[in-house]
Amino acid sequence: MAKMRYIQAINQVFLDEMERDKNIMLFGEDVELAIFGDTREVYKTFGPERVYNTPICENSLTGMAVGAAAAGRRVILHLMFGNFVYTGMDAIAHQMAKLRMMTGGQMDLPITVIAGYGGGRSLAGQHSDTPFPVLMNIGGVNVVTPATPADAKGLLTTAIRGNNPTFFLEASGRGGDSGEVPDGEYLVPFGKATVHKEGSDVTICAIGTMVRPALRAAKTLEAEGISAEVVDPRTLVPLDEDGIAASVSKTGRLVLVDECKDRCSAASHIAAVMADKCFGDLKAPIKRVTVPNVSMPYAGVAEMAIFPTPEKIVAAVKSVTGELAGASA
Amino acid sequence: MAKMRYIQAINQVFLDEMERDKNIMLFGEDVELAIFGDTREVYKTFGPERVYNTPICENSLTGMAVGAAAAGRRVILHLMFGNFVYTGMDAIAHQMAKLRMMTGGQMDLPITVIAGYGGGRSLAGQHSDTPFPVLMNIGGVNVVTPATPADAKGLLTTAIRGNNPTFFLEASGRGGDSGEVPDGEYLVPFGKATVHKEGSDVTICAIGTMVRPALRAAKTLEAEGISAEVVDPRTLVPLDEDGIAASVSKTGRLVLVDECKDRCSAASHIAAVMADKCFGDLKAPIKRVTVPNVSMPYAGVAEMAIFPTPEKIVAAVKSVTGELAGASA
Amino acid sequence: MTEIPNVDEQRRAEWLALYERMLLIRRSEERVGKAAQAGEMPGGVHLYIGQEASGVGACSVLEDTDFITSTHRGHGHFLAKGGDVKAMFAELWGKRTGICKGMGGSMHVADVSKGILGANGIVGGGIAIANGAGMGIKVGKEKAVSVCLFGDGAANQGVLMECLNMSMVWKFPVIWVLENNGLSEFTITDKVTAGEQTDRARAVGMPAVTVDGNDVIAVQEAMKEAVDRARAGEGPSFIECKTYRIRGHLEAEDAFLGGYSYRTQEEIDAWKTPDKDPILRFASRLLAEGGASQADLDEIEDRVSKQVEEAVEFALASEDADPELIFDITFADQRP
Amino acid sequence: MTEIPNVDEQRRAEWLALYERMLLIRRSEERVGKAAQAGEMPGGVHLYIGQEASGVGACSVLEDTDFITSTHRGHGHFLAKGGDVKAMFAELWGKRTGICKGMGGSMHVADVSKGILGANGIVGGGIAIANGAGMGIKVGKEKAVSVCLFGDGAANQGVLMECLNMSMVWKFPVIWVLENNGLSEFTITDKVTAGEQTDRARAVGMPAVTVDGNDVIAVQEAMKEAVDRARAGEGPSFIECKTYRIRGHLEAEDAFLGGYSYRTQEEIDAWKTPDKDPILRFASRLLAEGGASQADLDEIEDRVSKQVEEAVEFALASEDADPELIFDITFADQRP
Ligand SMILES: Cc1ncc(C[n+]2csc(CCOP(=O)(O)OP(=O)(O)O)c2C)c(N)n1
Ligand SMILES: Cc1ncc(C[n+]2csc(CCOP(=O)(O)OP(=O)(O)O)c2C)c(N)n1
Ligand SMILES: [Mg+2]
Ligand SMILES: [Mg+2]
Repeated sequence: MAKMRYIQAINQVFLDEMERDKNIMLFGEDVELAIFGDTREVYKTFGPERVYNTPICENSLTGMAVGAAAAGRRVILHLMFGNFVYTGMDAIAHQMAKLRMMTGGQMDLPITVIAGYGGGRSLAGQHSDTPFPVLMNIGGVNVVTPATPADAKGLLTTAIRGNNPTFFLEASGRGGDSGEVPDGEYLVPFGKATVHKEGSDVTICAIGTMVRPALRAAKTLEAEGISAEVVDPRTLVPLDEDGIAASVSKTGRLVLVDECKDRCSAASHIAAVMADKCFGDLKAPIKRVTVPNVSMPYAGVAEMAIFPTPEKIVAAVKSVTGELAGASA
Repeated sequence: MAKMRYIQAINQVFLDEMERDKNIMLFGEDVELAIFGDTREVYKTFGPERVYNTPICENSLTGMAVGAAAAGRRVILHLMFGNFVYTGMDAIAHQMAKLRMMTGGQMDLPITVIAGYGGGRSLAGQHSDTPFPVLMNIGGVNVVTPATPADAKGLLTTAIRGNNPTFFLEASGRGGDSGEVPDGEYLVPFGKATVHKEGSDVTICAIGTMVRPALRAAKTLEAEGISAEVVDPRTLVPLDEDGIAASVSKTGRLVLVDECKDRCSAASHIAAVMADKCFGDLKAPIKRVTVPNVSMPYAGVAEMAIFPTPEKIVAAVKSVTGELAGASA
Repeated sequence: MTEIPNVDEQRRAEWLALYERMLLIRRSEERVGKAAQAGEMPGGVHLYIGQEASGVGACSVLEDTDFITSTHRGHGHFLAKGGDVKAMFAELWGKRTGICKGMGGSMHVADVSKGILGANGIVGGGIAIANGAGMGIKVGKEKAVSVCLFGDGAANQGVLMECLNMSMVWKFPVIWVLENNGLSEFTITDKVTAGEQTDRARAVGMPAVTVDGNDVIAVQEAMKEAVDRARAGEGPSFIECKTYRIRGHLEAEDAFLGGYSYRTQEEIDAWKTPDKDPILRFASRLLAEGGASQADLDEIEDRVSKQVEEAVEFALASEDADPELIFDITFADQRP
Repeated sequence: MTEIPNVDEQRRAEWLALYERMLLIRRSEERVGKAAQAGEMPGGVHLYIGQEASGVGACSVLEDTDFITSTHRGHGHFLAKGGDVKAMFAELWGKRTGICKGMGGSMHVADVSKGILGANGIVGGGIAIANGAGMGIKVGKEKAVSVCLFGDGAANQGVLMECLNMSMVWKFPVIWVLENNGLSEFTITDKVTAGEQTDRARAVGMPAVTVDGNDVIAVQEAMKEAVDRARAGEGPSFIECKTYRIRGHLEAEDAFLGGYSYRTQEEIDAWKTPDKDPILRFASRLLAEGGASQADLDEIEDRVSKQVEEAVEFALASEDADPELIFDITFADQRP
C-alpha cells in the first residue's frame, strides 16, 4: 500500500501496462504534455511509435480507436473532457458500441476511452457534463466510474486488459484526492459494487464523484441517529444490480446520488431497477439527488445551488426516514 | 376531421406552417425529393430560397440550425434517421441545448428537428435506434413522440411555433398508419399526457411506437378480466409527471413500454419518478418492457425476439396483477 | 485507355480472374435485387451494379492481411476482397450461417479474417476506421495497408478532412478510394459539392489521381502505385474512381420516390452501353487484347451463375438467425 | 506593410479608434490575467494578448447587425465587436450584472444585440453556427455578413471542411477568419497539420489569403474586400491571420504543465518586440504615418486604464449571479 493521488494512480497504470504489453498504444489531444497529468511521461517513455499526440478532431479519434483495435492493437484513447464524448459520439454509438454485434461477434474491441467528467469548478456548460446516461443507454460499451485512487488503479487495469470497449470516466475535480493504493498488480472486477460504509436504515447509492459528499452526509446522519449504508456501484455497465439490491433489501430505503442531469440519469435507472426488484422490501419512496435538467452555470453560487451536496443528501435521506430521525432525536 | 396517414399529417403541417410564416426555413439531406415522404412538395413550393437540400454532414447541420435561428429564422431541420442524432450530437448537446442558458437567456432558438426512430424493419444496428434518452438527459431540448396522426399534426405545429429547440421524433415504421386528424389549425400542448384507453387495474404507460402494441395488449387483458389504462406521455420533455402519476395512483400498478434500450431509458426515468411520487399508492413492482441493452439485430426473428410486443406487455402486466387475473378467470 | 504490353499467360489468367470477380458481383447483385424486389429480403438493399470495376480493381492488389472499410453499398467490396458468396447470401437472408450470423445484414457484411472490416450503414463511417487501421498497422510495424472505399456523398463528411490530414501527418499506409458515382441517395452530388474532391486531398499535400472507375485495369494500376507507396512507408494516396450507379439508391427506390425522379432513363442507359459498362467493356478488351476467347467468357458465366444459385440455395436452406446469440456476442466474455 | 495614402482627419480618427480598441483588449486581458493568477477568477481563463490586431481588424468593418462567432479565447473578439467591458468583467466574476448574467463566464461571453453569438468552449463550435447564421441571413435576404473567428487548432475539426463546402455551394455571406497563432493548447499545430490551411479553402474554390495577423490594417483591408464580396452576394472568403499567443494557453498553464514546456522564452519574447507586438507596431505607425501624437496615445492609455478599472469596480460591486435564474432561462417560456 502506498498513499497516492487519484491522477497518479491512473498515470502509473498507463506506464505499467504499456510496459507490460507492447501491443498497447495510446493517443489523444495533448497527451504528450499531459494536460490532465494522467499521461505524464507516457509519450516520453513510449512515443512516438506507440503514442500519438493528435490534432483536435474527436469525431475521427473515436472511430480510429475502432480501426486500430480491428488492426490488432490494444487501444487507449484519451478524450480529455467527458463533454467530448458528445463530440465523438457518432463513432462511439455507431461503430464502437455496435461493430462486434453487427459482425456476428467477429471482432474484439479492446479499447479504453478515458475522459474527465463533472462540474463544480466553474468551467460552465460545455466542460462540466456527466455523460454516463448516453454511454449507458447505447449499449455495447462498459462504463466505469472509480471514486477512489485504489479503484482507479484496479478498474483501469481491468479496462485495459479487457477485450471490450470501456469508458473510464475519471472525476476531473478529484484528481488531487489521495488514498491508499495496493502495490503491484491490482485488478478490480467489473460489475461488483462496493460498500464504503455499512448502515441499516437507508442505502445511499452514490456514483463516482458523489461518493465523497455521500460519506459526509452519512457521517452527519450518524450523529443524528440515522444509520446510512453508502454503496458505490463502481461500474455502471456492467451494473451490480444484485449487490445494490442486497443493500436496499436490508435497509428498505434508497437515496441515489448522481452528478448526472436528472432525466434518464444513472440514478433514474438504478431507481427503476430497484422499484422492480426490491419493491417488496421498500419502506419509502426512492429519492434521487441529482443535477436538475439544466446545463451547468458558470458562477460558483449558481453551480453550487444545483450541485448535489452533503446537505441535500441529508435532506433527501431525512425525507424518507422521518420517523427514525424523530425517534432518535 | 379527415382520415390521414401519419406521414401525410406531418407533410401537411410543413406546407401549412411554411405558408403561414414566411420566416420558416427547412433544410436537411435529400429533403428535395423527400426520402421519408414528409417533406414532399416543400422544396417545390418554397425552395430553393427557403429550403436547402444539403450535403451529408450532420455535424454541421445541427450547428447550422443554431446559427440560422440566432440570425432570426424559424428553423426546421430534417435529420432523416434518429440515429443521426448521434452523428450530429456535438452541436445538439453543446450548442442547441445550452446556448440559451450560457448566454444568460439572450437568444431564443426556435428550432424543430425531425427524425424517424425505431426498429422492427430489419434495418439493423445503425438505423434502428431510439435516441430519446440522450436527448432527454442533455437538458435544454424538448422531445416529442407522437403516436397518432392527430398528435403528429398537433405536436408538430406546436413545435414549429414554439421558441425552444424541439426534437420531433416520428415513428419511422408507422408512417403509413392512418387516423382521424382535426381540420384546420390544431395544436397539442407540450407536457400533457393522453389516455388512450381508461382502466382501473394497471397503468400501461407507452411511448410513441409502443402505443399500438400496448393497446393490443390492453384488449387481450380486458378479455381476461384485467382492466388496463393506456397512458401516452406524448412529450418526454416536458414530461407530464402529474398526469402519469394520476393514473398510477388510481390503478396502483405501472408497466412501462418503451422502444429504447433499457438502461437509462425513458421507461427507467418515468419508473424512477413514479417510485418517488406514487410510492404510497403502488401495490406492485414497476415493470419495464423495453429493448435489452444490445444493438438491433438484422434478422427478423432476432429483432422480434428483443422487440416489445403485445405478448410481452401482457406477460409483464400479469406479473403484477397475478391475483386479479386469477379472480376473474 | 491504359497502354497494355504483350499479354502473357499469367496476365491472361489474372485478367480472367478480374473479369470473373466482376461478373460474380454483377450476377450476385442481380439476384439479390430480384429477391429484394420480390419482397423476399428484409431491410434496405443497396446494389453495386455498374461500379464493379472500382471495387475489383482496388481489391485486386490486396492481400488478406490488408484491410478495407466499405459502405452501405458493400456487397461488391465484400466479394471483391474475397468474401464468400454463400456466407454473404445467407447473411442477406438473415440466416445463422451468414457471415455475420444474420446479425448484420446487407449494410454490415464483414469478414475480418479477410481484412474486410465491414460494410457500414453510416455514411462516412468507414473513414475513421480505415485511418485507425492504418495507425494500428503502423504502430504494429506491419506491412499491411488499409483501404478506405467511400462515396462522393461521404466525401462531404468532415471526418474525411480530419483523416486525410492525420494520415498525411503520420504517413499512415492508407489508400483513400473515392467511388464517385455522382449520386448521394436522390441528390446529384455536384449540386452540393464545391470544387473537386481530389483537391481536398491535395490540400494536405497528398498525391491524388482521378481514374476512369469503370476501367478495372486503370483502377488496378493506380492502386498498385498507391499500395507500393504505402508499403514502402511513404504514406497515403487518394484515388478518385469516376463511375455510375445503375440501379436505384436502394431497391425500394420507386416507393420512396413516389413518382418523382432525379435522373433520366437516357442517363442510366448511357452507362449500360458496351463502352461504359465495366463488365461489357472489359469483356471486349479481354477478347481483343487479353488473349481470351468467347468460350473462356462463357465458361466463367456458367461458373458464376452456378455459384450464385448455389449461394441462394444455401441461404434458403439455412436456419434462421439465433436470437439468443445477441446476448453472447455484444461483448466478449460478458453478458450485456 | 500596406501602402497608406495621405492620412486625412477621418482616417486619423479611425486609426486611433483601432488603436484604442486594441489597447482596451490588452489592458483588460492583463487585468483579467492578474485576477486569474491571484485565484480571484473562477474557471479556465484564456487570454487574447498578442492577437489583438486580428480581432480588431476583422471586426472594424462590421456593423452591429453582422454576426461573429468566437472561441474559448473570446474576450478580445467580444470587445472588438463592441461588447461592453463592464458587462464582460461582471460576467468573468460571475455576477448577475454580467453580459450572460454570470451563467456563461469567460468561455461564453456573448452579446446578441451586437451580433456577438458567443465565445465557445467547444473548439470549432463556432464554425457551424457562423455558417448557419450565413444561411439564415441569406434566407432572410438581409445585407448582413457572418464572420467566423477560429483557431489553427479548430481548423483541424472536420466541420470546417463541411462548412467551407456549403458556404461555397450556396454563396453564404460568411467570412472565415483563421487566427493562426501556431498553437493548440500545448501542441505545436504544425506538427499535427499537413499542408497549408488556406489550401483547404482553395480546394472548394474559395478565395483565400494569408495576412500578417499582427498588422491591424492588413487584416482590415483583407476583411473589407471579403465583406464587400459577401454583401454583394458573391459568397464566402477565407482569411488567415498569422499571429502568436503570448500568454499561456490558459492562465493556470504552469500548474497544468508541471515543469514541462512546449516553447522557449526566446520565442515568446520575439513576439513582444516593437516590430511584432500588434499594439507597439501600430503605435509607431500612428506616430509616423497616422498623424497621431504621443499625447493622443497617452490620452488613450489613460482612458482605457480608467475604463478597465471602472469595469473591475463594477464587477466587484455587483451582486453574485442569481441561481434561480437558471430555471427561467434554460427555455423560453417553459421550466426545465
Ligand atoms: C451519417 C449518415 N447520414 C445519412 C445517411 C443516409 N444515406 C444513406 S446512403 C446516402 C448517400 C450516400 O452517398 P455516397 O456516399 O455517394 O454513396 P452511394 O450511395 O452513391 O454509393 C445517405 C445520405 C446515412 N446512412 N448515414
Ligand atoms: C471539442 C473540443 N476539443 C478539445 C478542447 C480542448 N481545447 C481547448 S482549447 C484547445 C486548443 C485550441 O487551439 P486553437 O483552435 O488554435 O485556439 P487557440 O487556443 O490557439 O486560440 C483545445 C484542444 C475543446 N475545448 N473542445
Ligand atoms: Mg455516390
Ligand atoms: Mg491556435
